[in-house]
Amino acid sequence: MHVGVAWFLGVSAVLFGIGLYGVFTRRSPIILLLSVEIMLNGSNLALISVARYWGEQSGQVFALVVMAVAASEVVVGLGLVVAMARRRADLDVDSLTGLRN
Amino acid sequence: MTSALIFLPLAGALAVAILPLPRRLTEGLALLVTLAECALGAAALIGFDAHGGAQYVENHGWISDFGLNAAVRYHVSMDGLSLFMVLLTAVGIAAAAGAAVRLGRERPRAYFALLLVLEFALVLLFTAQDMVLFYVGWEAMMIPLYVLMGIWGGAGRRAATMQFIVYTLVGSLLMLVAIATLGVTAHTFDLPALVARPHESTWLFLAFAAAFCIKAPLFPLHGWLPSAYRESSPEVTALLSGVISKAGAYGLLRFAVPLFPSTAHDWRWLLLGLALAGLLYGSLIAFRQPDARGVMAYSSLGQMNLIVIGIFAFNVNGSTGAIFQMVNHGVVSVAAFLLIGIVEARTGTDLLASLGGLANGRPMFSTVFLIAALWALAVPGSSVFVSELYILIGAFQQAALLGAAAALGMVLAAMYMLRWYSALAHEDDGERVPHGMTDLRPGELAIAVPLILLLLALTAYPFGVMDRV
Amino acid sequence: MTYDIVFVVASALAIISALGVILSGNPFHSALALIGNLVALAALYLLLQSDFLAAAQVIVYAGAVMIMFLFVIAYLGGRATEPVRARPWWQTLAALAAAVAVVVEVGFAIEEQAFGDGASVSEAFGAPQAIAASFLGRYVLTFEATSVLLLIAAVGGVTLAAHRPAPREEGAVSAFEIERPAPEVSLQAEVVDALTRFDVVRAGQVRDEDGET
Amino acid sequence: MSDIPIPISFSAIAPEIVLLATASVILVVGVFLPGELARRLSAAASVIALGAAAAVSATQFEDTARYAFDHTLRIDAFGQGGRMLIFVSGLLAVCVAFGMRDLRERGVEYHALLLAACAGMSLLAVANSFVTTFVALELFSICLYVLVAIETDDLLSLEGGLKYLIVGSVGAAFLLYGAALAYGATGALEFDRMRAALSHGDPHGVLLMAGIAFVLVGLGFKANAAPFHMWTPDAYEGAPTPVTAFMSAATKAVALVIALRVLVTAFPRQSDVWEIGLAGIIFACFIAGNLGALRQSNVKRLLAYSTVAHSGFLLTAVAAHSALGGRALLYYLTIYAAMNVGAFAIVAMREREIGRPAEIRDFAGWGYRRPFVSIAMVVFMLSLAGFPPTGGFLGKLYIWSAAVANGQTYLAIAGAIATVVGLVYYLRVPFALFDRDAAVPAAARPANFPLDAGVTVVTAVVVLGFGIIPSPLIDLARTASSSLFG
Repeated sequence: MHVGVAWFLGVSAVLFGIGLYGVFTRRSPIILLLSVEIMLNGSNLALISVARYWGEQSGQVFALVVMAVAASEVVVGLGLVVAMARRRADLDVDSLTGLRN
Repeated sequence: MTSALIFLPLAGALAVAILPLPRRLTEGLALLVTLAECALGAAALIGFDAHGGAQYVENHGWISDFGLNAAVRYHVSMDGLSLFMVLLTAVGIAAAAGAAVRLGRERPRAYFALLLVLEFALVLLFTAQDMVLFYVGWEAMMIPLYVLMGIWGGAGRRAATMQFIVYTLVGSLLMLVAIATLGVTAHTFDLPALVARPHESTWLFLAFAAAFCIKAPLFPLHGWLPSAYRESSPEVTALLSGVISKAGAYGLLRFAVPLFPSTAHDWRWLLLGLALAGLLYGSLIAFRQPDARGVMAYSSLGQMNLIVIGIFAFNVNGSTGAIFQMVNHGVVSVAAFLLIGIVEARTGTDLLASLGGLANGRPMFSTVFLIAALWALAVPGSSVFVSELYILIGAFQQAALLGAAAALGMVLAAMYMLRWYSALAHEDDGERVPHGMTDLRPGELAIAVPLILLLLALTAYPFGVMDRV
Repeated sequence: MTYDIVFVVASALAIISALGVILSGNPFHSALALIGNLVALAALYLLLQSDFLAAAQVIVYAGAVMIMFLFVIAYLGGRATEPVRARPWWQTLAALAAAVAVVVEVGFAIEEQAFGDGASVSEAFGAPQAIAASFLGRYVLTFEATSVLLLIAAVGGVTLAAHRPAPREEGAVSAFEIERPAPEVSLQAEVVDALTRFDVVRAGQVRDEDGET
Repeated sequence: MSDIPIPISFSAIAPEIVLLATASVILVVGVFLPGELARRLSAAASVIALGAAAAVSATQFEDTARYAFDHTLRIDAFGQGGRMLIFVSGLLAVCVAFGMRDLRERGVEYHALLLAACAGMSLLAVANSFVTTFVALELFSICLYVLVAIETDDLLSLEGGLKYLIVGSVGAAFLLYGAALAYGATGALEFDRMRAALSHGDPHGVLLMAGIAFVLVGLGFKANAAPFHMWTPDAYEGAPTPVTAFMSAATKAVALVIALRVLVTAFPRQSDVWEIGLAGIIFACFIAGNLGALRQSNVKRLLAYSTVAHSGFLLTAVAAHSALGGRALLYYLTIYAAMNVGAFAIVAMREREIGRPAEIRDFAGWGYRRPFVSIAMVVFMLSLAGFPPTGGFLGKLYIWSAAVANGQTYLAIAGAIATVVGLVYYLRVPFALFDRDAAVPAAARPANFPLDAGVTVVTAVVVLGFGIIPSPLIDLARTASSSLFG
């Protein structure tokens, strides 16, 4: 067996899929944010393995940028969660039914 | 000239809407504009060269490059067909405005402005020689109509309006796609240029035909008609039946057939069959209607289908008769619906069972109604008789059976119109007819008499129209 | 050979910990599992000669971002725990189908794509110097934009989470504190709802704020 | 590897610099000023900055296309057109927000975030690399997440923000993964270099196809295209109405601009495949948007679903991927932005009068009390529904022409059917406005919003003016579109 870029990409796809499944099935905003992190990490793995494959730096830079972006998303997301927690006890995406017709 | 005819009503509409005049002056201004439009139309008729083809041409750039070098142009002109449709519009709107003044509409500034916008759109679509321009008029006509129907209509106005909108827009938007397709493939939206190179495309033809047949309406696309005719105010119903339905027939004559002559010819039997069915169906149903508007509504359906038969008979007699019948029926149905409106204003109903005896001691009423009814049933000697005869001859030339069946429609028309007239005018006074109800007043006569005179003029000199188309 | 073993171990760890994140009922455990996932990924990055990224992953991600998560989870306490109401089975099935579709699609694509051995790279590849050169050269604009992004996120986080006593006048009502009409529920609405949205309870279920059902 | 220093082109990012500098100044100065004064000053500064940014873009509009920052940006008239659209939408959003008392405490943050969002969108409009695309996309998205939730006293606003954030992040992850796959297939992240790498050999590699599909999904989330639109109604309803107005106009514009740019710059040879994918999305937009809108009673939600349906029309122009399609896209985007901002501005006015979210029935009879505003609303609704002589009509005709010219008549027909369904819900608003039977509602609060009225007038003039005299706008759109297609 030779572990080439295809294997890394395969792992990245599995991670992305797991994250996607989590986003679809879970309801706590915290877990949803964590699931999104898994999706981003899967993408990052793909970027980095491709960068290695092509011997090209861009992918690594891109991956670093993604880390910063993910951190920003988390900051805002957690800020929202905290703001909501201040105003109501229940944190469940599904019970956020104020916005429904 | 054409532009003046188009934009005079629009300018009038703006003036009426903006100037904060009291009711009387607003009404007077609106009426003045409609009459001025009639005068302009008459001037155009006088200056019209019977053998000159398209006249009063104006052709300017509008949208320089609409993609693939297909420019949209402000290209308007009038040939005989356009001219008489414009005249019909001018007369119809003037009569409707007069009736509206007589009946007193709430919020007159908005009402009359919308009527004038409607006139603008109608004149635009009857004179447009560019397909996009035509479509603009075609759709712009609908906006004031929706509002007039949806705000000033009767109790069921909302559902009726929505039904009307959805029906008509299905056809219109398919036509818009067809227009886009034609324009993009032919690199022009100019009607004469497009007609010069006939197309063959089944679906394009059907898209155009659908739009026009819904508006006409061709059986069985008339689902919107009964409620729209019943829920609108009488003026609007008069316009719907008298003028706007003609826009559908006009579209068939001007676009659907000339653009796709061979396709239209191939499909003629479908349309003829449907039109024949519509003629008989409308005539039969008209017989069973309990209200005066219902009778006229289905009569109108039958007449429009007769016109479609004339168009798709594909011969000179048929189309000449169809065009003449468009003019005749326009005037007749405007008159009839406005008269019904007058009755409704007096009695508050148009149920035939509650009415009757209008002729008792009311000679004007009786006379005017009788003339309208006689013309509507195409009494021999009337202008309507002439035009229907032409259509029948055309139908016979196409197929004897078709002509025979269409003639049956005429017989039915005579029967239901007589029922209509006798239910309204004869017998004793109906329960809803107020005791001592007055005869037509001068203001009402001022609306009715010109229309009657027009019918007599058409009868006396039918070739005034038929030579020019 | 060592390379292969490390790969297998690290990717197995990454996948298992990822599953742990989404399957655990306790957000605290989920967050810890994500840290495991991040570390395992860092190992994979090392295999890909991306040393700097591996370090950044551990320090920034596992070190800082996850700490923030843990703080918030601790702050929320029991409220962060997910309520037990289960999603309808078909939603779970749909989610599974979507996830599997993604994996299969990409897997198929990888299978089809004839990847070679990959470029041979020098020692400098992935070194901090190289990354820095990229960041200050070709990607200088990206670098600046990212820094703005972080600043904005900070401003946003403060804006949202900063405690602010409601500064309204007496008796004034917030523009949106109102009774909302009960939703009209119809079969068509139900079906449309089910087809077009996945993140909501079905209409007619608990509307907890007004206590309506 | 081009690690040598590259020239920094300040002119390429001048609008972004103006906006971000202003945002920073606002944030710093705002700390020292009392709330109301800070809000007023920051609003004024934002208007000036957005105006200046739009002016800068306008001066660069006719310039020849060029790359900047080593091909991470492509400065061309197409991007400048998108930028101007964004800046003007932002400017109008500032004006709409000015009368909002509830924003008083958050005035500084609101304006700073709005400016930053505009900067991010502006960057996205000229992005030529997936790196720039992703960063710019996230930059404006994060601003919008906060802006949606900025009414932190209001749970609906927070809810909308949270849902938007989660779904938006998923969308971004899809875009990112798609970019990674395309990168794997080509070895480049810049659009033009991708095309160069793909210029020979089999254009339909499966890895590349998967990448394009993921990119489309990711952009679909941002363009609120179905079936990725589920955040739209919640975010639109929860957000303060000026933010909704801005999102509906600018986010949509920039998402479609970048979608067209990616597809035609990087993947022109794959057009046969993504045309089909787009067609599927377009059908989904028509179905989901129309069915959703039909059952709404809240005006903002109705308009939210209407934007989903409109994504179908706009994507039809993208699917045509021709210079004509680009022109039609920019033309319709301009009209679309105007009519949405105008409609939302009117919704904001009514909300302020009644102090709660506006249902359609809250507009019943309103036309008799505020006739001019109501007539403007009718104009917007007619334009959304596609009636002449509004710009909405010409935009649809234009887009359909592009679709027909590209041999996609079926998309035009689907659009026609969708338009008919759209009428049913668009016309409910005019019907309500001029409902004869409704009691004319009394104002709960004195309502006099000169700025809103100004926005309404301007947008109505745009919608009607470019419907009647479209040539100037079409000429601009042609310049912009040809710069993309060269």
